[in-house]
Amino acid sequence: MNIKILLFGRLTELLGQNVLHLEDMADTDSLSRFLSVQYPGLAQINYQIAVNQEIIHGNRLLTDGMTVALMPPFSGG
Amino acid sequence: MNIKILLFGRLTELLGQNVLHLEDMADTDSLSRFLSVQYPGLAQINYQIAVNQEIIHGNRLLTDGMTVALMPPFSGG
Amino acid sequence: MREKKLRNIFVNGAIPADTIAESIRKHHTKTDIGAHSIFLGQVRADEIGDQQVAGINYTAYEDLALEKMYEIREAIFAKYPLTCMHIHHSLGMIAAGEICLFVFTSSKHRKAAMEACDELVERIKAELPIWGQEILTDDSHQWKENK
Amino acid sequence: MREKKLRNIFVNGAIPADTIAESIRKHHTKTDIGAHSIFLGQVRADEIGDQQVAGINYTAYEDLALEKMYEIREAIFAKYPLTCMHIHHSLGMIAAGEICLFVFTSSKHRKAAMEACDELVERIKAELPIWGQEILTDDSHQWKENK
Repeated sequence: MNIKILLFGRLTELLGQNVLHLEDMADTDSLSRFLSVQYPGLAQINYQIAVNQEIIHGNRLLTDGMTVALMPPFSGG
Repeated sequence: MNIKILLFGRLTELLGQNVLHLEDMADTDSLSRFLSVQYPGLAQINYQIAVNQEIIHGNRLLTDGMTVALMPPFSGG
Repeated sequence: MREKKLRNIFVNGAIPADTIAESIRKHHTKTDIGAHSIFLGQVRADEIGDQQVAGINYTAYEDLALEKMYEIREAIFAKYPLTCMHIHHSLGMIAAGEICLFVFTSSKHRKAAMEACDELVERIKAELPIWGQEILTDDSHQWKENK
Repeated sequence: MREKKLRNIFVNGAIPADTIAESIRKHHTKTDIGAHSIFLGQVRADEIGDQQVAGINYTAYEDLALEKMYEIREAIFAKYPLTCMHIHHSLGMIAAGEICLFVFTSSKHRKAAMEACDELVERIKAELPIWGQEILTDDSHQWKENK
């Protein structure tokens, strides 16, 4: 099982990369918890999550090959 | 006594000219009445009046050298 | 007392796209601007019976229009925190598809530029002594009326 | 079923004034248009402490942004009687004074173009996954936040 994590904005700085690959993440809540432990600064940052290019609200089950994006507040325009 | 009358929009067509010079017009009401008799179509046209580049409401006394503009509804833009 | 400076807003003929580009380009040095709002009026080829509007011939009471525009400009600058305001209106014959009105406002944040631009367009149409004569494809004409 | 066509809104670098002029010029043949409304976002040289913003480096989640823009475009066309809608957003480094957002709406009568343009700008800023990193004059940076 492989989950691709896309990082944007200030999260690329905090995590030091644009893309992560993780294995054995059951759902998006587990993913968030896992990353908060690895990167303590993450808990202070408000971010939305998209799974396969769709913004989700609440928890979402993950399966092999899914792409998860972690998106801090937008600042386009 | 000479009063200069500026005509605009459809009034230039109705009166067949852009400028009129009239003598002995005591006030703008007299001017309007005089022109309505001369140009019967004028009564059907709604117009504002400016005296010396200021839009007036109601009657205004006229004195030598004044410029009166007769302005049908604006349609700029 | 501040001198009352009337600015000419009238241009003969249509407003070229290049004039608009040039006006935008001039604002690149004004780095306190964050937002520009632009309104362009374009002459429509409306169907009138079995004819079409080929163009609009604009005339104005220019002296009074510039006095009135001065008042409007002052009121809008007093009401909104604008950096810049530019207004151009065509006179003479403007063919269908061409630009006859160019309103350009700039401000630090977007709301001021947008609201000022909208209000300017409304006031220009309602308050400036300008008349449009619609010239039809058979060379007849009718006087335009603003809704 | 109608094909869902995603249009690219992203351009690399600043949006030149000439691109805006060219876009305006292309609409001269659309003689059912009476009004164009344009919004331009320009990068401000804000003061940050004793530094200034030299420019903004924009990145985006492009795939999701184009999906979202498709939704917004459909919603705006459904809500307002528009003739045309064009959106361009910069990616990469945009210097202070340059244009990073170009929103262009056209309609028969002015209200639709103006209101649609305003709503588009609001939705683009709130809903598109785009991030601006403000680069300061000492080469430090901070992440832009939309108000």
